[in-house]
Amino acid sequence: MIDTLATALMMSTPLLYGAISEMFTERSGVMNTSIEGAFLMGAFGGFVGAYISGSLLIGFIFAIISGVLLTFIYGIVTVKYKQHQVVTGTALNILALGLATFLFRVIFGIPVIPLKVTPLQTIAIPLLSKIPFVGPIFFDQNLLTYIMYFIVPASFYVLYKTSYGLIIRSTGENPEAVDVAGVDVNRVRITMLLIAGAFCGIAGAFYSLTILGLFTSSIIGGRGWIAFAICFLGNWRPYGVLFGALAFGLAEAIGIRFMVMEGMVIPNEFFIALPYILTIILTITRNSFNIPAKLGVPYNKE
Amino acid sequence: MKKVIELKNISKYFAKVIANKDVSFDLHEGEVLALLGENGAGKSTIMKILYGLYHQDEGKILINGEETRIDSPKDAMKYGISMIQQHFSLVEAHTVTENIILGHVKGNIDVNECTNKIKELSDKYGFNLNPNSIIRDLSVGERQKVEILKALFQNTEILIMDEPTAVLTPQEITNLMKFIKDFVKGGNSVVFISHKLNEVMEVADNIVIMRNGELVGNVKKTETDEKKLANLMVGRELNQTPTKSISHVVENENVLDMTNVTCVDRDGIKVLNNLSLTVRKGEIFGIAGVSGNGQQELCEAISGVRELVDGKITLLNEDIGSLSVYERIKAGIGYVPSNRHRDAMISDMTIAENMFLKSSFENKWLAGKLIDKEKLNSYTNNKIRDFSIKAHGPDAKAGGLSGGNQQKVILAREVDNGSKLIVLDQPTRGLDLGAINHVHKSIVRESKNGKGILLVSTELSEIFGLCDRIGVIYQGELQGIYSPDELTPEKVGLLMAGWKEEVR
Amino acid sequence: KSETDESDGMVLILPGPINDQSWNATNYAGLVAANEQLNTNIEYVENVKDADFVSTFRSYAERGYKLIMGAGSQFDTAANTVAKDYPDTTFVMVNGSIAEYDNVAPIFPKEYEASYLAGIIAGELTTNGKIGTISGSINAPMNDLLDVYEKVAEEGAAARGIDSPESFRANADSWSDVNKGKQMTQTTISTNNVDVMFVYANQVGLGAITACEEADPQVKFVGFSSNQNDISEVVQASVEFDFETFYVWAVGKFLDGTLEGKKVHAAGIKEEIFIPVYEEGFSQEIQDKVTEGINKVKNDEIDLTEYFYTN
Amino acid sequence: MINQIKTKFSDPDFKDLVVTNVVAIIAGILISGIMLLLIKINPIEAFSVATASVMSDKYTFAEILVKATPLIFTGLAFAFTYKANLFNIGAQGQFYIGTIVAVAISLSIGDVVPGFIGIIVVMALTIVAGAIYGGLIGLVKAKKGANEFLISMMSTYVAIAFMNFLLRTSLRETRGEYPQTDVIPESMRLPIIWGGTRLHLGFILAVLTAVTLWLILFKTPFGFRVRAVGNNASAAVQAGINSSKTTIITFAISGAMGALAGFLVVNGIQYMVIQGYYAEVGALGIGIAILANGNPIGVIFAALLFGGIQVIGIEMTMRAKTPTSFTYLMLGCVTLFVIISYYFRRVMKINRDKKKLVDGVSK
Ligand SMILES: Nc1ncnc2c1ncn2[C@@H]1O[C@H](COP(=O)(O)OP(=O)(O)OP(=O)(O)O)[C@@H](O)[C@H]1O
Ligand SMILES: Nc1ncnc2c1ncn2[C@@H]1O[C@H](COP(=O)(O)OP(=O)(O)OP(=O)(O)O)[C@@H](O)[C@H]1O
Ligand SMILES: [Mg+2]
Ligand SMILES: [Mg+2]
Repeated sequence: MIDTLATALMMSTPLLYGAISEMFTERSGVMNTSIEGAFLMGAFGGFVGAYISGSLLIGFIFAIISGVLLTFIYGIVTVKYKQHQVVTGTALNILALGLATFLFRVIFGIPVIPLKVTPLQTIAIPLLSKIPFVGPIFFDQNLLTYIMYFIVPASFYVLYKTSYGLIIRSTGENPEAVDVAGVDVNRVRITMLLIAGAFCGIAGAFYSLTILGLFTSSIIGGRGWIAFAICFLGNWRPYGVLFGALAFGLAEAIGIRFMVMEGMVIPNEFFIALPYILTIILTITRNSFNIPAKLGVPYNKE
Repeated sequence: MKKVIELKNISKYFAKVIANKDVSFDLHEGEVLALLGENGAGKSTIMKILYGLYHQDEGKILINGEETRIDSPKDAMKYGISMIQQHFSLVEAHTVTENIILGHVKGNIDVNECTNKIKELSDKYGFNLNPNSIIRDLSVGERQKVEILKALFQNTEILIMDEPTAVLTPQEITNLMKFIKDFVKGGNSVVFISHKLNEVMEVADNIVIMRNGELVGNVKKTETDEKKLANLMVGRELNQTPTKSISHVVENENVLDMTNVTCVDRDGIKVLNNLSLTVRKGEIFGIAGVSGNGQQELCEAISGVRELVDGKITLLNEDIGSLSVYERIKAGIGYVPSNRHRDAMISDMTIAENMFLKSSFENKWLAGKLIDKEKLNSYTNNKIRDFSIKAHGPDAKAGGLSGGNQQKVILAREVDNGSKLIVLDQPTRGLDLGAINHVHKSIVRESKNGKGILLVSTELSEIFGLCDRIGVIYQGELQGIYSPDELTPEKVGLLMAGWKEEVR
Repeated sequence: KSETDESDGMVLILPGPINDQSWNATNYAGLVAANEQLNTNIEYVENVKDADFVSTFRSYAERGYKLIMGAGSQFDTAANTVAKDYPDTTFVMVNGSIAEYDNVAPIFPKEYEASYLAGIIAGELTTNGKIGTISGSINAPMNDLLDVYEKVAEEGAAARGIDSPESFRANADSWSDVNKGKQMTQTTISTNNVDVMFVYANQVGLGAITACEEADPQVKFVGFSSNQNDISEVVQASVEFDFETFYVWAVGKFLDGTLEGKKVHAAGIKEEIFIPVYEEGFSQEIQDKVTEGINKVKNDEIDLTEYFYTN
Repeated sequence: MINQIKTKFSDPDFKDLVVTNVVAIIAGILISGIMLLLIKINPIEAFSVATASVMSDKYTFAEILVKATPLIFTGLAFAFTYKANLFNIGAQGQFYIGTIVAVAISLSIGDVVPGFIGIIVVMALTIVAGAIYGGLIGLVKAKKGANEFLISMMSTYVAIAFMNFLLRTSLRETRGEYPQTDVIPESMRLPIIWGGTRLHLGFILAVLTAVTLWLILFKTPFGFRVRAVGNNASAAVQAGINSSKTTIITFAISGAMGALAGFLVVNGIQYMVIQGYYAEVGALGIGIAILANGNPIGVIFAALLFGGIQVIGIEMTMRAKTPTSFTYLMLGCVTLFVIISYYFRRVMKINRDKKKLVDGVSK
């Protein structure tokens, strides 16, 4: 039980990084539909960096660079060139898959035994981790999960209590108002995308450098899209996103628990599909939407 | 007087239009400069260039005598220039305060401090705004005030107002004029864009007139009059607005009969309350009132977009209350909605396709199973000619037309759709004199053809000039139905504000 | 028939990348060994998608290749579809079990013999008799090899006096989702208290090894199909499929004409294609038990098919 | 015909479209080709070996058309909603639904019903299934205002799980080894239209479908309404167009296209369902629709291009030992450059218009 919850929390970490970054970009009016590719680039870049340098820190820096590179291209094409976001994302996701797999071959050739790095370890926080029940769940985690605890309140603060947060929110609702107020709309959007690239890079590297310590081309396997969906589920609000990420993390942890239980009556495909079905149901049943009014619409001045 | 801004030989080309050609004029300290011109004359464009939203293709801008590059609104703000856009640029989901401070505060937001500051500012100009209201709950008049406060919040010296009165009530217009006069007293300057001659004559010191992107006049108010301005603006002599006197015979047969109609909005609040009226054949029935009092809902109840919760609507004695929009179109109801961009046309489609929009179900356009393109085009060409729509042909994108011409396209279509009844909601809002004239003539012509016309307008002169009977609407109810000679503008003003005669 | 001069060509078709550190890499190694030892020039094509099986087979057959091998029984259907049109080409499916035509000669490693050895090791390694397995997918050969593994391990544990040993089997339904491999293993360990893991699911196994490493106390992992001892300290022994020998055996049979068609050619411990490999310092006693097992099979002293639950 | 093409080319917009697309495609292939140098493969050699092989062998050449067939349908699936400003990115899921229905029906009626009728029945049922699965997305979009992009994406994952479940249970092959189905009987297979290749009747069907959809979209009142709802739903409602209905029908048609792709794969190419095969057919359909600017006729050509790239990619892996990821690299680069070319086309058009305008003034 405690294990499952701790695992759930750990599993929700990369989802949260991805979803929060998606929330910020979408608040500014752009969907980051290259999110799956950015995750993969992060996982790939992170592994390469860490393997070659032997340092996880450098790995994560590489991951950030790789993610940012992809969202930068995405930003240029969708924000500056104003091309359709879903379509551009599709192209970049295919490209990222080709690129990561191809470059892995270029860099490492055909290794005989699997390449591994030592993954990021958990750090039990003294005292706190000894609290019964709560301790082992919350305070025996890795650094990135600890950072996650702060990301949500920090996002809330930035979004609602700072002038830049106001600009971000306004950019997604009515970019013209932002433009007229003397703020460069496209710059805001591209900035959000670059930050998202960094977050997604870390999220992707979480799989290769924290959970596993290795890289394969199927390592992300749709989890970027889950983060994307969580942003919708969370109704574009920081705490909503937190709830969504935890829900998906929990679903994944419980699903796996069912898979290893013998004599289970429910087919495991059901659990695999469950988060998606849940997203669909919630999207349909929720009656008040907080979707940014100009989400997905490029800003055309002339 | 000192020149603060000099525009020199500015030209601006959009892909398909010359928006400005070789435009030069100056703005002086402490002056109200009116920019007058028809729809599409290039008024907004030249001011957007000054405000840094567009960049000129040719020409230069001098500020305080020095040549200056303005690349973005940020640059413009540095020189104390603010601009209130023709269409509100407010974030509907946010509060008044958030809209006003957007982009103008740094770091953390101290909401209380900002709110107080805005409250002060608002009180100073007698605006009576609650800084914590959400924009989407505000009336258009209030939104206009928010736009003005946005400018004032940044210590503006040069305030550009792009058609600020288009959506205001007479009372609100009077207040705005007063504000402008106060504002320039301190040495500030205002550019006031409009095509309402009376307002221009009231408030301006100097008047710049544009036509087709070019400057056609730059005159002092004291040296001109409305007639001269009108001729400059349109480039030809204007007909008088047609009035009832040159009108027509109203027959005694009811086209439209609404009895005790009640409608509610999303939240279940009554937006039409027990409203009854009749429109007879050949009659122009006017609805006067401050906008937002149920006019749009009234029109939608007739067109079928809005459901009735109670009451009855008949068209030529047939109950249409339960018919769909499509069936009502087929029954002969034409409707020109007030928000034409949103509700009446498809900007990305051609004029011909927009003509086809409401009659796509009709077999007359079919050759076999496919659309008869030739027939549609020749029909559209006729309309372009009849309504003197400025466009290069039926295949021109509707979105590329100026506002007035878009309205003509819609009118041309609805005149044919509305074979029995035409409902017009603010048909001349934002239009220039030439276009207004054209619309008015069309309305009168159609009523002469025996159609019933329901004309909703906030423009009293329009109502008085055209209508056979007038209903005044207030909070979803009719305050009474009058013939024009029973009413004075003062009395209408009172009725619009909610006063009701005791017995009638 | 074909303009190109490739009538002596031989090719191996692989469903995944040759650097997958698993099934495809093993087969690729087999090919390299055959080329070296038999002086052949077998080509390979990697990462062939399910959708392209037929056209890839056909494309080589059309060009007159005399031997077309496919690494995996998923090629069975495609090979038999194409084979009837190209009687001069021999189709050899590794792991295959369908041979409808005279020119189809699947070769089949008796994986259950390998898992028998793995089962012996697991039976000796476990301290609490809780034995965990994860499969990449469920099919008949997989069931067989897991049946043998579990029974043998349980017997071994029982023989060491462990009370009612138990096996826990789970199916990952994936051969590539590393992440899932790790999560499932973690859960198996924590819910069932398993102390020896055995995973036959390619990359999924890599995730499982990570989970065993991170478990506290660490869980032992019996390597399978390739030598996984170097991946982690939790893997002390592996049963390696010696595909080099297997390939040399099969290609050799093909070259000397003894690889008849319409027949499945099975190989196993007797052909020496399953090799136990140990880390330095691994218990000699266990090693001896494994050797004993090998000899039992070689001398036909044991019928492993009796361990199948369903027969 | 030639004159028609000539007059088309005299339209600068059309010329731009062709020229920029060609440049984008070449640029995409070139850039990915350069990457080959990283693994010490000579791209020119690799390409020419592969191309020569495609050209010299009619079977391989026909594979381009074979590969293009399902892609035409998934391309149409996206294009049809795209023109309506809707986004059905669930073609992958609809494709799988199509394969499941096609294989299940083919297997169960294959020996009972005569082939010709059987195939028609299978096709009809696949269309119905796809139309329902796609139409449901339209339904929640229309009635609940749900984001169709998200819903269609999620629906794909649900379809995959559903397919995996069936492949593990009731549809699993008789010998029970792999998550794949049995092979459908010969009588249920679409006839081959080019002897010695795998090219089947489905290709003709795909072309005819594309032409039909083009007629519907641009020449019929219904198609007009579809585009009207897409462009401005509010105006469409005021015009008496039932926008919910139109959205639902549009999605249903789109879903049927996706499912038809599945039908063609099962009854025309693979004769069975294999877990997770054709995993990119949906995403590639999006790229194809974009390359074609949503025009159903253009979809045919774009699908042929993508089919060609895939076949060349396969030949390159076989002949020049390029890794398979190289095909994705090519497809990704080409699609990306095609998308970017939209931007440059627009810039070119604006500049041209401006120039015309300014020239007109100075005259
Ligand atoms: N962003 C744009 N792209 C293309 N054409 C434009 C654009 N903005 C304006 N135009 C065109 O430039 C011309 C001048 O437009 P502008 O908005 O300046 O007119 P205006 O005088 O403000 O008219 P109105 O009274 O209708 O507001 C019009 O023909 C208009 O269609
Ligand atoms: N949690 C919050 N903290 C501070 N301000 C908030 C918070 N939630 C909403 N607001 C502000 O209150 C106003 C109410 O807006 P609205 O009712 O549209 O909120 P919303 O759309 O539900 O929230 P959001 O601002 O997240 O879109 C907004 O301007 C928003 O900035
Ligand atoms: Mg909101
Ligand atoms: Mg204007």
